Amino acid sequence: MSTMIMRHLPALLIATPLFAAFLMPLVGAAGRWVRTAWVFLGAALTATVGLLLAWQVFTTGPVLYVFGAGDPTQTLPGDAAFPIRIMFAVDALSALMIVIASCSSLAITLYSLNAEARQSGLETFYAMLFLLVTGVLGMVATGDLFNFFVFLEISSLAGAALVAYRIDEGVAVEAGLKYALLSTVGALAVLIAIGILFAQYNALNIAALASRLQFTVLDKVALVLLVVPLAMKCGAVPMHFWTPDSYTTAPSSVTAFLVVSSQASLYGLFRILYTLYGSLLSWATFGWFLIILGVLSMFIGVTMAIPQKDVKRLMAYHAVSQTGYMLLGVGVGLAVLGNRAALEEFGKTAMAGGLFHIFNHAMYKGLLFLTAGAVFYRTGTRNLNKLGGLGHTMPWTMVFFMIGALAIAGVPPFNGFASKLLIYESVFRFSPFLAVVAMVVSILTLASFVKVFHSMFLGARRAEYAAAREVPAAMWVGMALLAVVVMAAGLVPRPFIDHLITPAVNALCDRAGYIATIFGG
Amino acid sequence: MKMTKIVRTTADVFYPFCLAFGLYVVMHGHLTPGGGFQGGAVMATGAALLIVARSYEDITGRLRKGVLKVCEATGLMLFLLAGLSGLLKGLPFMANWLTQTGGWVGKVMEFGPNGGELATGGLIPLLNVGVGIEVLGGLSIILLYMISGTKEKKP
Amino acid sequence: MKTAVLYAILLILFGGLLYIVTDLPFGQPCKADMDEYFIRNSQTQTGANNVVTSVVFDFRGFDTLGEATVLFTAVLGVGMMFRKLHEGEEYEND
Amino acid sequence: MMTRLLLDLPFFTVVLLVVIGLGAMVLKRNLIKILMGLSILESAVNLFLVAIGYRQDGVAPIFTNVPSLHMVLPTVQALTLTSIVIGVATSAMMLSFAMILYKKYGTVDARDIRKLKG
Repeated sequence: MSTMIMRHLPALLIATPLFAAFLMPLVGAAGRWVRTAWVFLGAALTATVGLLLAWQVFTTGPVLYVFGAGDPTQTLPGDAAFPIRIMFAVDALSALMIVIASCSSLAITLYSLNAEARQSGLETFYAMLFLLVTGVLGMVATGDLFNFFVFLEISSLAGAALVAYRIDEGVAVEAGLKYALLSTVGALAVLIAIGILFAQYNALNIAALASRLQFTVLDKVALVLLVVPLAMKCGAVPMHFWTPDSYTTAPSSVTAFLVVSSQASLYGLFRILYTLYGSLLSWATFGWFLIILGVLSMFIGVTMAIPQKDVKRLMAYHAVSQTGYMLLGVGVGLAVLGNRAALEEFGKTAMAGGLFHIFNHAMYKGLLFLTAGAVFYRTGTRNLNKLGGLGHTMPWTMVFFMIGALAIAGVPPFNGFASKLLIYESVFRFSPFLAVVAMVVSILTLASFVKVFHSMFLGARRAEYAAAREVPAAMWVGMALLAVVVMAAGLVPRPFIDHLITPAVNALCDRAGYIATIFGG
Repeated sequence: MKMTKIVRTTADVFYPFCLAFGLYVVMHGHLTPGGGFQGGAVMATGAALLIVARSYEDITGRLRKGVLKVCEATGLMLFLLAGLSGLLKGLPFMANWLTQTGGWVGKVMEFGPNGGELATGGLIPLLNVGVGIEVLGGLSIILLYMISGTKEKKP
Repeated sequence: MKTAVLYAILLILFGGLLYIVTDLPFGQPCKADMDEYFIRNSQTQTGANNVVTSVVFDFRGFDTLGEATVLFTAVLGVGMMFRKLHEGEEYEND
Repeated sequence: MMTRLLLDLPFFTVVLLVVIGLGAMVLKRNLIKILMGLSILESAVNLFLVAIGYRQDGVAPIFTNVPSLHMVLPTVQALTLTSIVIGVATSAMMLSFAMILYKKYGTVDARDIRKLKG
């Protein structure tokens, strides 16, 4: 039994949350406690399967899973030299993303058990949450380009519906419509690119396409059509305008997972650039493309964040700004990918910083959004001018917020510092100016969060929030889970870097290795 | 808004035919053009016909959201469980382990044109039925919800 | 003024796409090995006469599960939009 | 050039539909018209996918009483099927969003529905 489960982990990774989601509308009719138990069970099982799969990848190497073949690891059919079926190709980079999605989905689901309990249509809400998790897990695990598109659509649609969940005012629906429109247009561009690639090479598998690619004019068009929508979905600056709206109006638990979903798009972007096109690209051009995107996101995100009055809107702009760090780190790596000496000297460190920042950002930004949700849960407002004095009544929330805020600002014992340090020191050797920009943005982030902390938690106790007390247990557990990860990755970053990040960096650089895994080299 | 009696009667008469034709398209998905999605959409057309011909209040008695939701979930579960059934045989997810085995859905096929044999395809007809039920339920629910949203309150 | 610029952009897009698309020959796919495999083996491996169905439900069956899930998501989303709110269920949006 | 365009007529149509769809999306202010533009764009993509799989004088890839074995490519048709269903799903959801917006704001003009800033 256990060997069978271990053998079919990639299939269970998708089947478990889907099973939970499909039965949710029926189970939801059976009463509140049954529903809660079902949600908890589904989330716990999904996270377990995800972590087991990641553990398998990190101990035994890339896991391949071919859907519908005679044997799940038989990538090529007996009588043809190319893959014909859909397959999951879970290498170390995918495993890193799966770890992020699993941890964060478990914490968020626990949190939402209390946080959303007062709302209507809960079985739909939880089914959608499971579908969003499914979409993200599928996006990061798949090795097939069209399958990637399908999961992208699942995550976009579920995300849009969840953004529009609070329909009473119409503002949420507006943000949801905006998100859905942009995602659909982006997904259609991706589909055209898939069509162009298929027309020339008659393949849909990423490895098969990568081995056949010749970089004609049409391939360049396809590259643009793949990169631009994914950069938009991850919230990089010239196309970031949907992020503040969606992140603000969505319920807080959903916002925390939308961050992970936009990072799955970031994963797609890196996969396309490094694995699909890889050595055909001119490194410097695309490296600088990512770097400029990153610097713009960092700087514009933080300057837009500072004057905001709505705490979630402020955090949303900070999310844009932090995405810039990831793009900067990985972009520096891409820019020197052709230069072996520079790659070993600082390129890989920069990429490690970028990827570690993805992990850290999902944890601390999730935590920050959850604390914002907790404050909203007890006070009913997100307006910084109205809030104040909550430190007296909600001490734990204050502690969690402080952990998240110090982490995002890159203050030493927290995880944000660990990844930002890697980025600073490696980027400095590439271009000192960029490192200085990164540090300045970090200082501005700190200033902004000090202001938020001050106006939310400090000051005299306010009469209108006298009834506010500490959040219920499940919300506390959800936030504590993320806070523990933030602290752990900050206090002892070495094991995280050695066992999670470095394999992922090596997997990302090794295009030939990825192709050879599937073609049985 | 209610249509005239002629329209309502015609819709009632055509409704079973829509369902029957949709079922035909679903069942012959592996032989002729069509399949679960197309057949399901044809069946949902029957529901659309009823909805157009009658008012929303009249129709809720015949098309119940609860029943349609069960339809949808059943179809999806059928699909998912059929996919998972391969795991028990040691095959991967979505493996078509019933085909070419000589059973009642697995008549052995050779390459080349033929007249079409219903008892082929292994899991494919089962998956078609699952998707057909799901699409029937899903599209009808969407229509019902949208009609309920357009319903105007009498002043 | 803004409209004129948009029209100009659309015209340029039209010309550019037309230029790009002439690289793709119509009626003669550049390469068809995977599809030849499907046509050759659909009957012997999946038993289905309809090659498209055999691709949709067998060779790429996992995509179809995803597609059914998308439809399910949309149904839930529509249901979510038209749900009845609880008494006094409202949120501040300022 | 002209003969090339005539030979490539389906691709020409695809480009035309893409431009019409995008044009409707950026030039129109009515939400329903924007969604119609999106639908046209979807149709363009579906047409593109089917068109790249066409082979001169090919028949549909179905073996039931087939006259010849020179068949068009089946994979793209399967992809189109998937993309059509996804298109139906997204349209349904976005139309319901538009209906709710109309209920809340009393208009479907995109200029009047800008409660969100930035």
